[in-house]
Amino acid sequence: MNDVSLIVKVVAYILIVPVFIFGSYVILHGHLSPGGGFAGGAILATLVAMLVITFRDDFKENPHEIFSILECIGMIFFILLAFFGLSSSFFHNFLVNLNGLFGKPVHFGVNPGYLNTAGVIPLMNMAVGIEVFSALSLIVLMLSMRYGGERK
Amino acid sequence: MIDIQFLTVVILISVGISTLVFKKNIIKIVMGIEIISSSINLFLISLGYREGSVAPIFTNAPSVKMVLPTPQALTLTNIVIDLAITALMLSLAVLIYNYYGTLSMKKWRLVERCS
Amino acid sequence: MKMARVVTLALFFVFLLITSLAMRPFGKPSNTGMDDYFIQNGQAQTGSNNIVTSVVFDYRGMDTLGEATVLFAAASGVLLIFQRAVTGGKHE
Amino acid sequence: MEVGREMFIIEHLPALVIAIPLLAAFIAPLLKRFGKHAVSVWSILNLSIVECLVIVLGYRVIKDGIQSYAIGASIPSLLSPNGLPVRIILEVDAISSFMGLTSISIILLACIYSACFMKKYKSVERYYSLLLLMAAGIMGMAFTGDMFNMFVFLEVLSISSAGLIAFYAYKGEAIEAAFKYLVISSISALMVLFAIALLYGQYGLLNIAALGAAFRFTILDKIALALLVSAFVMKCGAVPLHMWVADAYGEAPAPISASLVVASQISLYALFRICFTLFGLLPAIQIIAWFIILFGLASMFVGVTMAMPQKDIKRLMAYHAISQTGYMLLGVGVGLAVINDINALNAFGIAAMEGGIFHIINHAMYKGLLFLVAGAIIYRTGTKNLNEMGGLGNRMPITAVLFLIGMLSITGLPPFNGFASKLIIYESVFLFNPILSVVAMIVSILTLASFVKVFYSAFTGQEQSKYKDVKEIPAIMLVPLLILAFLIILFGLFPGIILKLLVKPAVQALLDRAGYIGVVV
Repeated sequence: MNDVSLIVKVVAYILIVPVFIFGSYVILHGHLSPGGGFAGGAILATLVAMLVITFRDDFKENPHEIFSILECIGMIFFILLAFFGLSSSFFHNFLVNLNGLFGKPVHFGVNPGYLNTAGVIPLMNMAVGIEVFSALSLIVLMLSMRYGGERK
Repeated sequence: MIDIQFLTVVILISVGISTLVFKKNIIKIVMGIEIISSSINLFLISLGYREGSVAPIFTNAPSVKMVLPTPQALTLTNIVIDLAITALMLSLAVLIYNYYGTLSMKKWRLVERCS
Repeated sequence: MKMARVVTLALFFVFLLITSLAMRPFGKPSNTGMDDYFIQNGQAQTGSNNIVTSVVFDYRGMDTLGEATVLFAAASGVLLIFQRAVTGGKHE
Repeated sequence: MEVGREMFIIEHLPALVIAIPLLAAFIAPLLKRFGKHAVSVWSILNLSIVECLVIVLGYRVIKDGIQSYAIGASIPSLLSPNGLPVRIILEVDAISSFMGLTSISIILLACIYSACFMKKYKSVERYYSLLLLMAAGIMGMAFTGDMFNMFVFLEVLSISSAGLIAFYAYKGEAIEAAFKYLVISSISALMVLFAIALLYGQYGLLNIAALGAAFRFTILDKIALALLVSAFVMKCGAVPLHMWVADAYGEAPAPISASLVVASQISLYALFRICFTLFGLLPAIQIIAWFIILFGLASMFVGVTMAMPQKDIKRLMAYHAISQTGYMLLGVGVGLAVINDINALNAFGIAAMEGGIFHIINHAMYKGLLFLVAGAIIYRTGTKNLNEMGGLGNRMPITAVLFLIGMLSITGLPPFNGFASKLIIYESVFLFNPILSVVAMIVSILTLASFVKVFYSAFTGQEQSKYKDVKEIPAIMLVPLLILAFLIILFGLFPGIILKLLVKPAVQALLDRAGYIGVVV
């Protein structure tokens, strides 16, 4: 139907890795540089949109199952992080300034930005990144994989 | 003198509402709602600006005088909400085209028929 | 009928124009107590350099939870609609 | 350790009530591999847990005043670190726990009902997940004390109910109804957001109580008030923009119509919160009160007159939902109109508000019952058109009796709960302005007329050949109907208890503006 030429397919293969790295960089550095879970998740979703367009005929059936499970896992991880803070209050940042995982204390003022800071926020960024990535690719898949519903 | 930012917001909102009022095509209605929501995002961001300040990110920041962070957080939330609304509306538009063959609202069956 | 819509739209435009006239000047926010608190204590309390992310995820975490659920609801809505549209809804 | 765990849950109650439906909604789609009915059992279980938590929360609110909870603070009661409410604060007073209790009970009954109603369809995990998200959105809107948070939960509610309205996606009408609903919801949400931006631009605050304290009644506040009132009136289905109500309730599955009634009423609560707490002392509140009264009157009248010629049973009930919303707007609008002079307020203002708010819970119950009964008819006969039904009375006797209870209660006849709240509204509104009360009575009579038509065309009359083998609806679907009918009769026979227990503290909480603001500022 849409004869996607070989060049497009090869370029698509090449592009997968840089876009993935850039997307996860934006997600993981949400607390240091602009961006975060939402922007990074959207970047990764463009990856899926590109793959759907180029390899549309090779899909035997619509792979939305994997994305709906991934979406639920992302959201459950996010709300469980909020529940873990219940020792003091619902959305409490229980990892900050404890020198554990992401616990390095940060003082007021300009600093070059250390990755191991900001307690729960990087974990929440990852959870939201997974959720946004799978929600957007689910929507892209649903809108693009035409089912050919009967026309009245 | 009137601030050019708030004037642009007002013009964009009225453009968005006029597309909603006058257009019959579904995709144009979705575009109208998108215009209104982007103009409200512009309004939120322009409320948060402080003269001579930089973005509120302390990594290698040129100065410590910073812009207000809350409007940016509100705009972040609003952008994702409008993404969700547009996604749902466009998928409804796909199905409406599927059943009625046209995207214009003239052929809708749910008009108030008291027959 | 079209004239009535144009008139109401013009009224709404004037109604909005008043907001842009009456709003405070562009670059000078009036009470910034809350935002200065975020800028001063953002790094110490939440540890993140990006104050907007600390506001989004820590100070106003419920908004982001609500927003992620909005996206989850949209994706579920789209999935629900296309599944029903495909299977034709016969009592399968 | 037992007391520790007990106090632990009690201390985090307001946040748990919103978080548990969300967690359940995210887990629901994963239960597909545990069998076909795992999802419905899971959602019924979670909704009943939330119902118990809301009851405990309501008890605590009535016992020792407003409960507040700062989300994310090191101690839940650390509301404003340096005099300014920095975090999102959940503030639960009597009116929000009243609305929360009403909404969660109706959604729980709708979920029990849809466990059997949805058995025919294959993959319905996402349906239950969206229903739980609707519950979470309503709880969030009821309990939050933050303007922007209320906007976000309004969006969660709108998008999940839009997805549910389009459930019968193989029919073109349901897609239209969902599209219309989504356009109206997103426009009203954008107007709410524009008003929040106006208020934030001036005061730099987002908390309702802090905004209420920092008010200077500038021209921008009046514009923000106008935008907020029009947005929430649009969302609760009152007249000027009620076109979406008939389509949305008519085309959605029956349990969803019942929960949509409650979803519109939570926008009514938001309207009252805006008018009483945020803009309580504004001198222009009289004009707004008169607008609300006129919207109420128009909704009453237009709702009933549009319901007369309807052929589709659910569209007819949808129009009656519009007209009943008019009663609530009339009741509380009268209370708002006389909020400033104390003697008029004590004479009839508080009584009018009690009638309006008592009508909210009554309407939620009998409208829920009527929609579920309509769903039962459609479940058995498969048709929504009144002309094709006939003589179902002797085939489905229990459903007929239940429909009769709902019908008599919506028209406000003595032994049922509709009468209790409508009588209070008639008396108090008559003292304020006799014409309003006369219109309210006429509308009740017209409601009776249109429902008699429904009863005769659906349950009595000559029998249709097609529906010879129609049986009674299964037991699981009957349980919520019987519970609703029992509650209707209970509230009808003993209105005093419900008034004293639930409605009077709610009205006091709504009028007690200083108490609500004092918690935070």
